[in-house]
Amino acid sequence: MNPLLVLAAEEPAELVTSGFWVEWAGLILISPFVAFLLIVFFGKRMRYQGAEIAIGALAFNTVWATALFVLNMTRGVLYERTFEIARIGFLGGTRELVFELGWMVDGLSTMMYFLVSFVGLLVFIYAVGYMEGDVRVTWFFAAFSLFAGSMLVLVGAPNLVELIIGWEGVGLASYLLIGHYWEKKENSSAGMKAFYTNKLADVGLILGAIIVGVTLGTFSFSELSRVAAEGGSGLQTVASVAAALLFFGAMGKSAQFPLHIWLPDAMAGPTPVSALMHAATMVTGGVYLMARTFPLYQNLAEGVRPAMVVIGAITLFAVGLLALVQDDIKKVLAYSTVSQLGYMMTAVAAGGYTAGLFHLFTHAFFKALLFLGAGAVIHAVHSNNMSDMGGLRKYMPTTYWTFVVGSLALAGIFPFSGFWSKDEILATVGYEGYTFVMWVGIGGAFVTALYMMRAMALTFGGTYKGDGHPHEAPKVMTWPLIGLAVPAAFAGFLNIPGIEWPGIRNFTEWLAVRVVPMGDYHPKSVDVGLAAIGLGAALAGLAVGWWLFGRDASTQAERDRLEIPLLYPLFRKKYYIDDLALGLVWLIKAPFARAVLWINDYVIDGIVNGAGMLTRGLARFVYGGLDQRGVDLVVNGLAAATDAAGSGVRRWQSGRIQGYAASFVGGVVVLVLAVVIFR
Amino acid sequence: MTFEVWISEPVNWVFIVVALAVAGTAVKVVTSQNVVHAVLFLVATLAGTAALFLLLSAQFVAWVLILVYIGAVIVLFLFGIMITRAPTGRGVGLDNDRKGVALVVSSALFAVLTWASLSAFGTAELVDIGEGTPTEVLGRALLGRFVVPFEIVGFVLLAALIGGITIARRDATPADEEGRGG
Amino acid sequence: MEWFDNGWGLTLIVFLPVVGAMVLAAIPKAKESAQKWWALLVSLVVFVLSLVAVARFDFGSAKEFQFEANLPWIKAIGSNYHIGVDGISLPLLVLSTFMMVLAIIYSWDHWEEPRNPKAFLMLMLVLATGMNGTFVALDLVLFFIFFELVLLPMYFMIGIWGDKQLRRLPGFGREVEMRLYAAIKFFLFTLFGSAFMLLGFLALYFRSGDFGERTFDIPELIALGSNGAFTGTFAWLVFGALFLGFAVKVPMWPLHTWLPDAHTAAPTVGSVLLAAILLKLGSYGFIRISIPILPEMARQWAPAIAILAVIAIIYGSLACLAQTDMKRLIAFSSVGHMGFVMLGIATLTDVGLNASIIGMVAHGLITGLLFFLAGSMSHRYHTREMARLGGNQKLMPILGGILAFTVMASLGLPGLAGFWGEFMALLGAYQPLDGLNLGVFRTAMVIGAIGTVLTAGYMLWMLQKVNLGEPGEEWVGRSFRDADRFELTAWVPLVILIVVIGVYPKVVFGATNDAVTALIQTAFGG
Amino acid sequence: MIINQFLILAALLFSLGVYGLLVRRNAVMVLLAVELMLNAVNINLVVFEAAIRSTLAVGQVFAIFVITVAAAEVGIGLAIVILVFRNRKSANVDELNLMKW
Repeated sequence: MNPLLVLAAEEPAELVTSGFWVEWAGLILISPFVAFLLIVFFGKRMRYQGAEIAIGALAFNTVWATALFVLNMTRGVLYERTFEIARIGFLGGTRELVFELGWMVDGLSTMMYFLVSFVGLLVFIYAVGYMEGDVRVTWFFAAFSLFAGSMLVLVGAPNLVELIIGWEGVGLASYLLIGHYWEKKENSSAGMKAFYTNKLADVGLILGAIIVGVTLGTFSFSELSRVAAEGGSGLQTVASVAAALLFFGAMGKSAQFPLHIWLPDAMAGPTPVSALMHAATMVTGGVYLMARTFPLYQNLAEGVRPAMVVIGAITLFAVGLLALVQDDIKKVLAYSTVSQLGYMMTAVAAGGYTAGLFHLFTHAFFKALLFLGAGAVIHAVHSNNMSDMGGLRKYMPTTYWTFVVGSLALAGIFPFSGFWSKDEILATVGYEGYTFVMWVGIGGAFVTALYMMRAMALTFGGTYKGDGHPHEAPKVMTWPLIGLAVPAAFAGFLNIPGIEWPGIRNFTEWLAVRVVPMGDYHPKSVDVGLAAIGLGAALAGLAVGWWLFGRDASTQAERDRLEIPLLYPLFRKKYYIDDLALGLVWLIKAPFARAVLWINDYVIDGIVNGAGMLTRGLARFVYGGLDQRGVDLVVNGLAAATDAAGSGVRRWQSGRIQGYAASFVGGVVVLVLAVVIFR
Repeated sequence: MTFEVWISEPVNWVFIVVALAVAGTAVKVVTSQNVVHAVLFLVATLAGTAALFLLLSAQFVAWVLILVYIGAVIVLFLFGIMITRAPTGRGVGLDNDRKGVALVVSSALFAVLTWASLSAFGTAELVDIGEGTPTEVLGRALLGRFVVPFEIVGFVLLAALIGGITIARRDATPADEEGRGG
Repeated sequence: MEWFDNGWGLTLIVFLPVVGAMVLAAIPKAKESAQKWWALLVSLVVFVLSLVAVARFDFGSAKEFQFEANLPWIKAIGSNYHIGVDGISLPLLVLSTFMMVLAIIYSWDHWEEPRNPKAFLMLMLVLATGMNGTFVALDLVLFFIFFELVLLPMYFMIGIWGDKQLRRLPGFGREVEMRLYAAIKFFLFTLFGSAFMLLGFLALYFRSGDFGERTFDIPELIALGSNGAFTGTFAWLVFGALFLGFAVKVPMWPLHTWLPDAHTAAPTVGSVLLAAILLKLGSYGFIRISIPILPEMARQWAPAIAILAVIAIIYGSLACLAQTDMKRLIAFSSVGHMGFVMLGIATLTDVGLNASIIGMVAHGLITGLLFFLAGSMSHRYHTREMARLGGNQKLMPILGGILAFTVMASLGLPGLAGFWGEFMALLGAYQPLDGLNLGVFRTAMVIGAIGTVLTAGYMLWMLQKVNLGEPGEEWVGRSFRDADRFELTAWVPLVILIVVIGVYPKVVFGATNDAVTALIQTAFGG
Repeated sequence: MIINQFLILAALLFSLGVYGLLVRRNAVMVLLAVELMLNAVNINLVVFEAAIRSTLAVGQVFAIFVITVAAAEVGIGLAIVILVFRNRKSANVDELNLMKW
């Protein structure tokens, strides 16, 4: 057993540090990989083309993860098991660097195990319906299993190296699944864009890991936490560098501004992929990493935290605005995801370990729910565009109601889960002294509510504008929606400040089960004033949204195209406040949001593309100009010189034997003379 | 030994005559523009060489030279000339146009060789040549101490014989068959 | 097994192939399958022998040479027939024998024109002797002979069975047939380098006379070198000479230009062996000879090597991005990958050297497999132009799948073999040997890490061009044979090994670590 | 008699042989020149034997060997010349430039 665990003995006797469930927990890391292999080799021959294997593996994982989750709820679990995979000499053999694989079970990873397994299971079941008749169902489930496995490795990793393996594994799965329809070039390009952006960020992760590994002599999170908790004297500088690099890595995976650009494009993948990977789990990997290495930021690298908060704040607000002008429903949700990741990152960066993770937890449910709902709609109308939807409320009641639950949760409406988690973030950020950022967060809540209202209104409200007759999704798709709607609605009650549920403690305490205390802030009671402001912002967003898009079905389409000049005089006549609001909305929506979108598409994307083009150009220059002409010219020049010399000598090489014989005899004479003379 | 002493020995008069003949005919061997003449001059050169061997009391080698070379090899050459239809008349360009180079090289070689001989042996005399080597000694040497090289040389001759036949044999080609048929 | 341990085992591993080649010469030309079976049998026996070597290897003392033989050979110059393996050469030896088996299986019914299996197999077996011999040689003369022996078969492979395409090259007045150009370029480049290398060897030999008997023996020279025998300008020049010899073979920027041509022009099996084994001879030479014998000079040269290595990483990647020819792209990728290997060596730490060895093994497996795949594809499509390819995944799902896997391995995906070499080379560069310039190495680390992004860039770009999308017009309606049984027999073991090493790198480090640590301690005093 | 009188004569013959070797176009003539050179060698061998008088008459024995090998050489040489002549319709060595790249 890990001696470090002694440190965590604040809760004596209760803590589960051994036993079947934790000692064999590694199985849940392995089972999806086994499923992957089975599907690849046998999937095609099976009734559901391999989906049953994937679902079986995830069901197994869900059972196991739930068991761990319940154990953690009631008593807390803390366990770590590693197997050495390499041991190499270091610093001339005076030290050793040990590489290990294994798994850890503590509050944080238990929560993640549960989240990945449970949401994953529902999404997998949903996908059976969604992917029916797809070109490669088998491969889809294989790659999806690969993702689930990699994600579990990521969250179960007891050290940075294993985390990197899982990290890039999910990146690979993301690449494969975004480019699932690789016959079309834009899809495979979207996959590549995701991979490149993440790979760029991984430079930070890998270098950060290297610095940690070299400095501490181990990659273990427990050791890192312990050293950080002790204050690691003299390590501040190196810790700050490492922390900044690790954060850069997290920015890529968790789509933080300005590295968020890949996520909207990633919607090219099938919708279940977007739901599980690009909303609920994979993109939270960066937040998870920040949480896992939280003591480093909390105790050693305080210097980088303000920068992290600022980036998180920009992400949550500026990127969230973009959702307002999207027609593709999945892109609305994608920008929304980026924005919510910004909340989580801001919270963790500001010191709100619990707050950020709580939002991660609730967000996983409601965002997966929203994506699956959007998927059901897309499945019904065969289009991603909201301009082809409308009025679906009456055709698809289950989808509609669950979508509403998800939207309200996302918007942060009391008493849905998003309200509680967002409120805790705002409270924590405010408490840590980032008052401005707190207000940005409140503004973000407003925007969130606004675009969700718009999405709901354009999709379900009004009249149907597409072709054919939409119909409710099959049961295999609606059941997972309901399964997600329940936690999306009620998960927030798990962590109401000041309320202790009998027997199971609350979320804050579950997450506090780590080898060292996190020392983060969690509010002791609900700050009613702040909660009211947050809720008000969200409600305002909803109201504005309703007023703009939902109010009148007939003019909805025009207004969404923002024919502001026509509307503007009308508003001024009615309410001056309305005029002001509309001006604000216009300001936000037309010049500002579009400018942000423009910056997004032209400047940031432009820089990426430009860098790509520049690289291509540079590559062409290096290859064509330097390599083929320069270096090769020297080489070929040498060859040519030799050639010329050869041509000169060649006259001697007449091919006539007698010429050779003459040279030979002459040579003998010369040699004899030489010997004689120089003797 | 002075020149006077040397010239006073009658055997050296004989040498001078033979040597002049050998050298003269050898020059003709490499300069004659008539192929058959060149071969016949070589016969003369070889005969002169045989005479020199007799001067040195190497009777057996001398006779071998005459028998093998003049008797067999020269005949072979004549056959070769006839088969290859080498130009037998005069002035048909039997030599190439690099005589100058060849002359320089061979003169230089001659100079070097002569200089080497002179500086190595000076005026060392051949003393007591006597009756020469009896054939018995040669026979014992060949079949005693040198029996293995002797056998190998025999084998080489055999191989050359077979090789010569194989190389020079005309394989029956389709064209030949045709020619014969027609 | 007494006989195995006292030198016969390694001797058989080295010389059995060439004996096999002689026997092969006696098999009539018409009996093709007999030739193939014989070649396969010989290579399999050699491979099994190398596995026996692994089984009997005492990993507890991996730093010592085992299965040694040391017999007088050329007495006049004190050169001995001294062979043996330690933890550093063992993985490379096994890699070499293993790849040879796969190459022979693959070539079973993949013969390039002009078809002549007998000659080709004979060359391959001779090549095997050269490669195995280089890895076990512990005498500079012996090393040099094996090192050069490798050249000949490869020269003929490229020159005879290579790419017959005509190309106009800068500096040439007329169009050149690629195989001739490449073969000659390969030969000349390597010979140029090894001429200097030989000079270096001779210089060491003569200088060793100052400290006793003159010797070519590597362990003895190492002992001398670590006691500071070779210093000053002399040693600097010797290191430079050895550097030239090995750097050409690696190849390091800017001595790499033979590589893309040779790899591209070579027949498939030739490219595979070239990439998988031949390139390693150079980096192995650095580890076995240059560093331990001339440690002080290694310290002086290390920053330069590191700089060249990162230039190679970036440069190779950029060059790859500009390629239109798939095989050439893979060839250029070797420049970058070997850059990581050299970066690891340049750090002069145990981490770095371990990284370079696992990098060599991984590059051998991965790039070897990539060349197999590229060869099979150009065999079927009769083109290597990426602009014309596309949709390969659709036309040949199994082959395409393996290609995608290999591409992922090649770009250093964690959990596959390629990751460890890159990761640990960077790790070594963060903390190089004491006294080396930290600034240079840490900059190298950052640039190298950015290089991994570029690597991903061109690899995925290639995958997209070749594997994804719809098949081009010209392939529509044509049916292609997916990977056949010979190809799969050759590839699947590689795939499995790539995963195994990726997940459990101890299969390599277990052998190398002790040896590397001991090497560093002897050379730099711990 | 002194040794050198024979040696210089042999040197002369050898040089003449070399000259012939270099200038003759016809392959048969070249072989003829080679015979001249071999003959010069034979003279040397016999003279040295006469000078040192070895018990085994080594010089003469080797002269005989040389004569024998020369005979074999002529046989093979002429066979080759005939073969070449048959294939190229010429026995001129300066037209045989296969060694030229």
